[in-house]
Amino acid sequence: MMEAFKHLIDTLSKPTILVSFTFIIFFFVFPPTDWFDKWHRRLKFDGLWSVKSFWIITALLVGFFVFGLGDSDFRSIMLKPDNVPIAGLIFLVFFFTWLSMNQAYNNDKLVEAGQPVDEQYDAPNDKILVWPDLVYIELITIILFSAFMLVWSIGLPAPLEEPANPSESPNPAKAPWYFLGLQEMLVYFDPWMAGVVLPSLIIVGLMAIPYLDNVKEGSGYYSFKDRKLSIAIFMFGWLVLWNLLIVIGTVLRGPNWNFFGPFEYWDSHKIEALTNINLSEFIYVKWMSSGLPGNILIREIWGMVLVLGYFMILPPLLAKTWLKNLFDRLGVARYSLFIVLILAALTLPIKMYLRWMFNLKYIISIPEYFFNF
Amino acid sequence: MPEANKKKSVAVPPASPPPAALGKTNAGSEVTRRSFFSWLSIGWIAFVAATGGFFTMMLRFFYPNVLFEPVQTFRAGYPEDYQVGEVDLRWKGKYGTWVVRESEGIYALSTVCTHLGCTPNWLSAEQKFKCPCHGSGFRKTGINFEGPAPRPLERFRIVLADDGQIIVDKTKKFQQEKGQWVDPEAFLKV
Amino acid sequence: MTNQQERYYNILKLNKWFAISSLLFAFIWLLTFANDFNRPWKKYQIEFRELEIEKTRADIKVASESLESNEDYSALKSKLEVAKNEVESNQEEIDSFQEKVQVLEAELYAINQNYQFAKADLDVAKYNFEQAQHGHGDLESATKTLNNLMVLTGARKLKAEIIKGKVEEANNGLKTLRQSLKEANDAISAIARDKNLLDRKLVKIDPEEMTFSNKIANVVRDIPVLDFIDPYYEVKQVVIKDIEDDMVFMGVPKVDRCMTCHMGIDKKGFEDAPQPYTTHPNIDLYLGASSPHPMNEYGCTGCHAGRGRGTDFISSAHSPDNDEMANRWEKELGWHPLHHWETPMLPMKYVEASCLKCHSGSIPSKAAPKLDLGMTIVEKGGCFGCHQIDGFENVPRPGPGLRKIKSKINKDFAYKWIYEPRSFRENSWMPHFFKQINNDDPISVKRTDQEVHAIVSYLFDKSKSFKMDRLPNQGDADNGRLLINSIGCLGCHNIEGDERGASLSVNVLRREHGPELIKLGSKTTQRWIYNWIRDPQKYSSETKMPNMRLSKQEAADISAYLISQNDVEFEQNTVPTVDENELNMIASDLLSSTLRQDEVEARLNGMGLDEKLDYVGGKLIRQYGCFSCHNIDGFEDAKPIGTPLSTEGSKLIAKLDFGYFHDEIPHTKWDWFNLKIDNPRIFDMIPQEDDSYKIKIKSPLDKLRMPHFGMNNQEREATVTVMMGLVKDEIPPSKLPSKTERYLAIETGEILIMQYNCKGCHSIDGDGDAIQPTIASWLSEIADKTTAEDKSLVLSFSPPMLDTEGRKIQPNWLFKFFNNPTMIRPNLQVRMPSFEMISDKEWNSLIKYFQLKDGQTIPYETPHTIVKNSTKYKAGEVIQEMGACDNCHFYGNQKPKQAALTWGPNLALVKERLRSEWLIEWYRDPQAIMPGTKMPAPYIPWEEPIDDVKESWGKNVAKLHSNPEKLIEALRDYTWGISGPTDVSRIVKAHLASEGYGFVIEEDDWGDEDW
Amino acid sequence: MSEKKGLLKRLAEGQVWTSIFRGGGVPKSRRQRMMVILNSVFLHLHPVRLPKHAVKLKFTWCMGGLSFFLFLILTISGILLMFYYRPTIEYAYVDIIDLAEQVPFGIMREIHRWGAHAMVITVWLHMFRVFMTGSYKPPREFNWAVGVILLLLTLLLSFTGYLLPWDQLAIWAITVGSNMARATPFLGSEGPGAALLAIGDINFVTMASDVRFALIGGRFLGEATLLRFYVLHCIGLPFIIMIFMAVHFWRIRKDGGISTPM
Repeated sequence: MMEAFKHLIDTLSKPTILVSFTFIIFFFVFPPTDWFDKWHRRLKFDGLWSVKSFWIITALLVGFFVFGLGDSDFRSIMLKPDNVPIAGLIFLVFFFTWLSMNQAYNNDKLVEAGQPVDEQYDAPNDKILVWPDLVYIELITIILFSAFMLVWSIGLPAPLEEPANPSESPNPAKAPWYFLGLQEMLVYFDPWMAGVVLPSLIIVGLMAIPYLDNVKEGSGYYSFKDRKLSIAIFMFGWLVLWNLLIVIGTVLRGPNWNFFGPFEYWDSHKIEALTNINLSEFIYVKWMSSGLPGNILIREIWGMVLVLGYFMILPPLLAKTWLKNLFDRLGVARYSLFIVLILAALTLPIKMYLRWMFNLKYIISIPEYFFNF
Repeated sequence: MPEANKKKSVAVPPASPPPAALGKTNAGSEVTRRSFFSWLSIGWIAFVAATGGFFTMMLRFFYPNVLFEPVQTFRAGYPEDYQVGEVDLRWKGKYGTWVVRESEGIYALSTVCTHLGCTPNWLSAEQKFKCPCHGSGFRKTGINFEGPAPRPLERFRIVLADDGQIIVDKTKKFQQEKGQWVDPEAFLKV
Repeated sequence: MTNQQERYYNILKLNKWFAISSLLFAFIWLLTFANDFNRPWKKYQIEFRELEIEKTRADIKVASESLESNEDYSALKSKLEVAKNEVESNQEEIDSFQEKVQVLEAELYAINQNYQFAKADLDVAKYNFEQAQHGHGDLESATKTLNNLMVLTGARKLKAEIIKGKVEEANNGLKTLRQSLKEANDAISAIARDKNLLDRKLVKIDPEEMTFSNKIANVVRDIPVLDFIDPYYEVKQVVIKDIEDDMVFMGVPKVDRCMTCHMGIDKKGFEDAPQPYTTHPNIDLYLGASSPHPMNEYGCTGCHAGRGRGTDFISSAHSPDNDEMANRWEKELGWHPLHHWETPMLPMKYVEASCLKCHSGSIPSKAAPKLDLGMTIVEKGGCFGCHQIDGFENVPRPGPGLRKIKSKINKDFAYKWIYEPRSFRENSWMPHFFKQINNDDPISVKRTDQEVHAIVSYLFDKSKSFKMDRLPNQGDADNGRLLINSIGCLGCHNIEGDERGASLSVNVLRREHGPELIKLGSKTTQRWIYNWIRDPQKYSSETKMPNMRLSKQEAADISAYLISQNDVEFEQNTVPTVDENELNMIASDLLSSTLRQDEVEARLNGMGLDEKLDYVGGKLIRQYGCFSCHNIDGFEDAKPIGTPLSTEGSKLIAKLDFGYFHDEIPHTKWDWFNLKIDNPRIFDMIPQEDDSYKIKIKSPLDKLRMPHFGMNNQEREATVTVMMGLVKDEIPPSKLPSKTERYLAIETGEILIMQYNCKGCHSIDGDGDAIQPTIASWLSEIADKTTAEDKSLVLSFSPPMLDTEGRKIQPNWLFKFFNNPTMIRPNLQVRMPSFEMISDKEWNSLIKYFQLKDGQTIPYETPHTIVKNSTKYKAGEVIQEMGACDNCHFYGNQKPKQAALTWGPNLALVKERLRSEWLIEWYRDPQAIMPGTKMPAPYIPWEEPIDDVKESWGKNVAKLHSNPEKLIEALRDYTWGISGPTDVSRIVKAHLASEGYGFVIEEDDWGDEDW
Repeated sequence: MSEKKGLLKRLAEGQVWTSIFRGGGVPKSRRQRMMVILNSVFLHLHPVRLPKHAVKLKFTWCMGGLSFFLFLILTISGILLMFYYRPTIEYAYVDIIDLAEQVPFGIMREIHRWGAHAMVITVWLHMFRVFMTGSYKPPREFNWAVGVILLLLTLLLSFTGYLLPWDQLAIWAITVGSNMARATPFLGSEGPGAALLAIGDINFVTMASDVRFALIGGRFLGEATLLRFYVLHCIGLPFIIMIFMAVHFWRIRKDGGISTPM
């Protein structure tokens, strides 16, 4: 029974299943549009942010961890000193997501009812003096937090492995946990994308948020209804593309960067078939049965057309059709930036599925110039 | 206080009214405007250039003129020193490299097994590299054909120096499964 | 009017100032970049590049000229043309082949990929199968998948192989069509390889030969800021992890950048280039990749010292060889000594010092002759007696023991000798303590006169008596002279009072192993000499003088000769009288170091004159350290009095007191050492403007007391070289010569050989045989001048060369011989002395030395056996007969046929003395083993027709005829079988007495008819 | 009791006290409560008055404040660690061992390491909170951008510190991380387009001249890398992050304090 459950979890946490499940369910949990919102309510996902749900989910999470820690494989992964913050992160992210969404839904209800939001106050009469209230709670927070840090430090010794040995790499060699999302992307992208371009886009994208999100409402208080689209997109990036990938990269990736379930032994002999091929091979070898052309440009023209089309033709097309409203609201400049960022972010799930479904390695493959996409 | 007063008393406004602020032209005469504009632009151009100099210096500072890294390239003698068809073991211990001479040319194989990093042995009778740890076998070309090794041995960059000696550069590796063995530097034609 | 804009300055003016200051700032930045870019070493690299281009061009010219004149080359060229045409005519066929290959390869690519993928899946299936068997997963389905994939993979592999075969076939077709072209091309590139390499090199370094884009790159790569990417001009360095620079209490890996400017140092072909581009003068020994000291592993400053990290002439701490060089450097290069760096570069004249760091056990005398000389001087001069030097712990004291001095000399001689040894014997190693710069003023002289009296008095008082035998007769001085010249005394002694000549060498010093044997008439008595040479051990058990096994008559003759000369001038020197007052002063000075004044007086009053003399003498012997070189009773355990020198080369220069001479000599360690040895007392002095000196205020006992050895410039340089080599550098074992058994044996052996002066008589590996010139002059006396000029003849009368001794001699015989030398070469007058003081252990070390040096690792071997009635033995008999070995060699007590001049060793000795393998080697080519030997290679008739051989050499030789090696073995076996008495000394003596050597024989000794 | 009270009071009204704490005494009146904030260089970071939700933990989560507090903890513990840690490949690792084995309160290392991890999390959560309350909206757009830079700097600080123990965990994490820099387009030796930056036979972007080299000070991770990361970790990045923090705090105040519903 226990074994079967563990096996089930192992199976469910396979990237294909886990990620697909998340993708499907995600926009019903955080509906970006009214249509999704309709289903959101119909599927009772709005109940997620109630106090009762909080306790249930917390109990499930705690239960899972308590159950998991009984398993030696799970324990050896989760209790690795540097992985402990991730366990904390899982709880904290859930807690604060719930906390913010709970307040947002409450405020939404208040707005709907024509009442002021929770944070609303009557300036300047409702203002309070900083001394002593704020200073005092800050002091108390600092004291408690310092105490917490000391406990953590006493309870968990910092890791120190063997002395550095440049000729003996551990398997797997992992980056610090907060970069494991990027490392996970390496499975689907070349380093120049996963390590340079995408991180840069993340920084640029984050900095661009205030300029892209020109909805006036929802400033200074928790709310969801008026900011559905921006919150859904942000949540997708933050929860799925960032935190989920970190968890996968840390907990579910073992020797040779092979996938291992949380209750699975990290067997360094495990083999995964590397049967990936490039788009150009699909076209020239599989379909046309002629060899690969010697000329790089001819060889990769299809991929280039595809990628250029994705980034150059799709945006105006979408602006005319699907995203007409958005385009009207944002204007050309904002829309262009927005759509490029979104499309870039979407390349990750797209490439994931191309890999899973067609064993596609690269759309454009020019290893001669280190240019693989 | 007295100082401030003094300043005030000296502060006689110039004959022609000065422009209001840096970088913005005032509605003055054409002559003033032009001279102002050119001095200011020269100033800014020179200032930007100088600041550029500073940042260039900072950048250049990060690239030292000599490196103290262990040598990763070594001279492996002349192509004639190697017998056609033989696996040469003389650089195995010192540089972790097998040099193999074929009739067409020479290549340098890494002595690190692609399974778990042990050092295989060359068995000339069987014409194969055999790893003592887990029994992986590699052909003379470095291609794996038995045992658990997941991929062929790596090859190092191998080129000819000015004086005709072979130079093996371990910083650059070529992996067969990535199709890198066709690289001209992975195989020295003789 | 109020200032509405609240302004003070005119903004236009500020703009102007802003522009000016910014321009200035930008300009200064340019200067900063220029300053960083302008490095002192760049101009050398630029110049060297031009040199290299020039050289490469010249080399190319030579190479292409030789190619042009090479007939094969032109033939190949036309062959290539033919091949090209042939290939062109087959173009259509080639095209069709290529098309075919292309199609096939495309197919192969796809099929191969399929195969690879199936195989990858198979691997996974295998893993899953194993996992299933281990209990993880469904075994049944895993097995099924595995089996399916196995079939699939096999099928695909087969398919791929078929296509591969086709591709190969097509490719072979192509190859055949192009075969001739490829062959021609290969042949041409093989023949023109050197030139092609040179061409390629030139293209890389010569901008004129570069393509346009490379020309641009050539400029761009070295412009400021971008010059980090791949500069042509760059700081070059070697890092040597295990040789460390001393950073006080810790080491830092050595980094040498010398080759940044000395760019040609490890490249052959720049031998004649000017500095700093010159090739290292000994690139096969140093720097070369295959030399024992490759540049990458040893660097430069490990030997040359200096500041290896320096990239500038001054900052790398160059040191000039002399003043002239220093002046030139100052003028041309702005040189000045680099302060704040303890190890400046060694001047070239001292550079051999560094060899000592690693090779102290066994000085490579050929590579470091000066250091070798210096070490010999340190040993002969006895520096190690007063100054502790590592490695000299077991070397015996260099001066004669003085325990029985009374019987040897009288007090007058002793006084005069101690006062001024060189006045009696010009090149004595006994140094001068008196009449030195700090004690030759009248007051000091008055004092030192009495000091010497006291020392002599002490020595004679302590002296034991020596019971001497009577002389049998007066002796024949003339015969004595001949004996000295012939029996080997001159291997260790000089007798003529010769000048050493312009250039001193270790070999010259070997003949100063013992004292010069002149003017003994002024020194001692004939009786003492007689007794001494008869048995040196009897007089002094510590002496290094061996026993020559002289007969009574011989000893009498020699002593008669030695006593016959005296030094009238020296004898006429007067000895001042004993002055008790002066003695009292000296004694009270000595006493007051431990006693109060009243106690001193009391003690003095209680002593008689002799007591005072003895007391003062004893104290002064301690003060001057006489016991360091001489064995004197009462000083057996005295400690050395001088500064220990074991790490003198690493001494901080601040610890050397330049006194008032800091402006007189360069501020370097070597100049200080040199001056100190040249004039040991100089630092007591204050130099005056007129080149005279005034003395510092010092009490007599505080004055500097190191004695003066009277060394010439060459000796001083050699000695300073040793001192600069006595450093405390820690050398890792990886950089030291590996301490193999052979190395250690050679090290020990060489010390013994030096200690007992073996090379005074013997030559080993081209070094030694110091006695040879005197043998020549002796020959010219007993024969004639032409005889003395015949090198091989001189060689045959010289002590044997010991080059292959280890391979040659059976160790047991050698050991027996060492303990009891017997006659081997009957014609020799030179005798192997009996070294009675050498212990068995030392003899063993020497035997081991010879054996291991020759690669003879085992001391005991199965003896060679022969069968007397075998074909081989019988053949050998014929060969020796035809070779007439008995012309020169004794067969037991059977005398050789020819005159004594050509006599060789008794062949009855062969069996017990020689190793059979060596004998073969020797018979094959004696000249290869002992160049210049009189021994001819035995004639072996293997090239003659078999019938002739059968006829004139008999059937046994004919049987072995085809194999020269067997014939030589035959001779060896016969020789092995020769028996008889081995000691033929009586016969020889009688023969020489009656017939002499027979020097008159001028014709070919070997009789033409036999050969 | 009265004696004691009097003493405290006298102290609080004495010259020394009042010279240090302007105003002196326990702030009671509204004016005093305002002055105590205005008069303190540290408390002056805060405004005098606030909307009431700004003191509600439910609203602020206190993540910004904790991030800053963690920065202070990390600065202090980091400075202390510097007394025992030598950034050389000979000593780095053994010094870390000694922190655990013999240095008094070697727990400083744990505080520093876990503090660093905690700070990464608090900064993320701070950003999350700011996003969820829409506090990046005008006029706070620029301060949000500054915040993103602070987030980046926090990650870089943590990343550079990760190498310093010089153990297997450290060098391989940094190897994996820094290898990505090698793939920077045009500027990394294995980045797309780098091969195009060449004239003739000279390649301008090589292992010894690309961005990764500038970061790790060599072609391979080694002594120079350790020193570079140490300097960046202890001086370079803290210097930069403090500048941005100053701007961040300044702009909070200038942009109208904590965000409020319009």
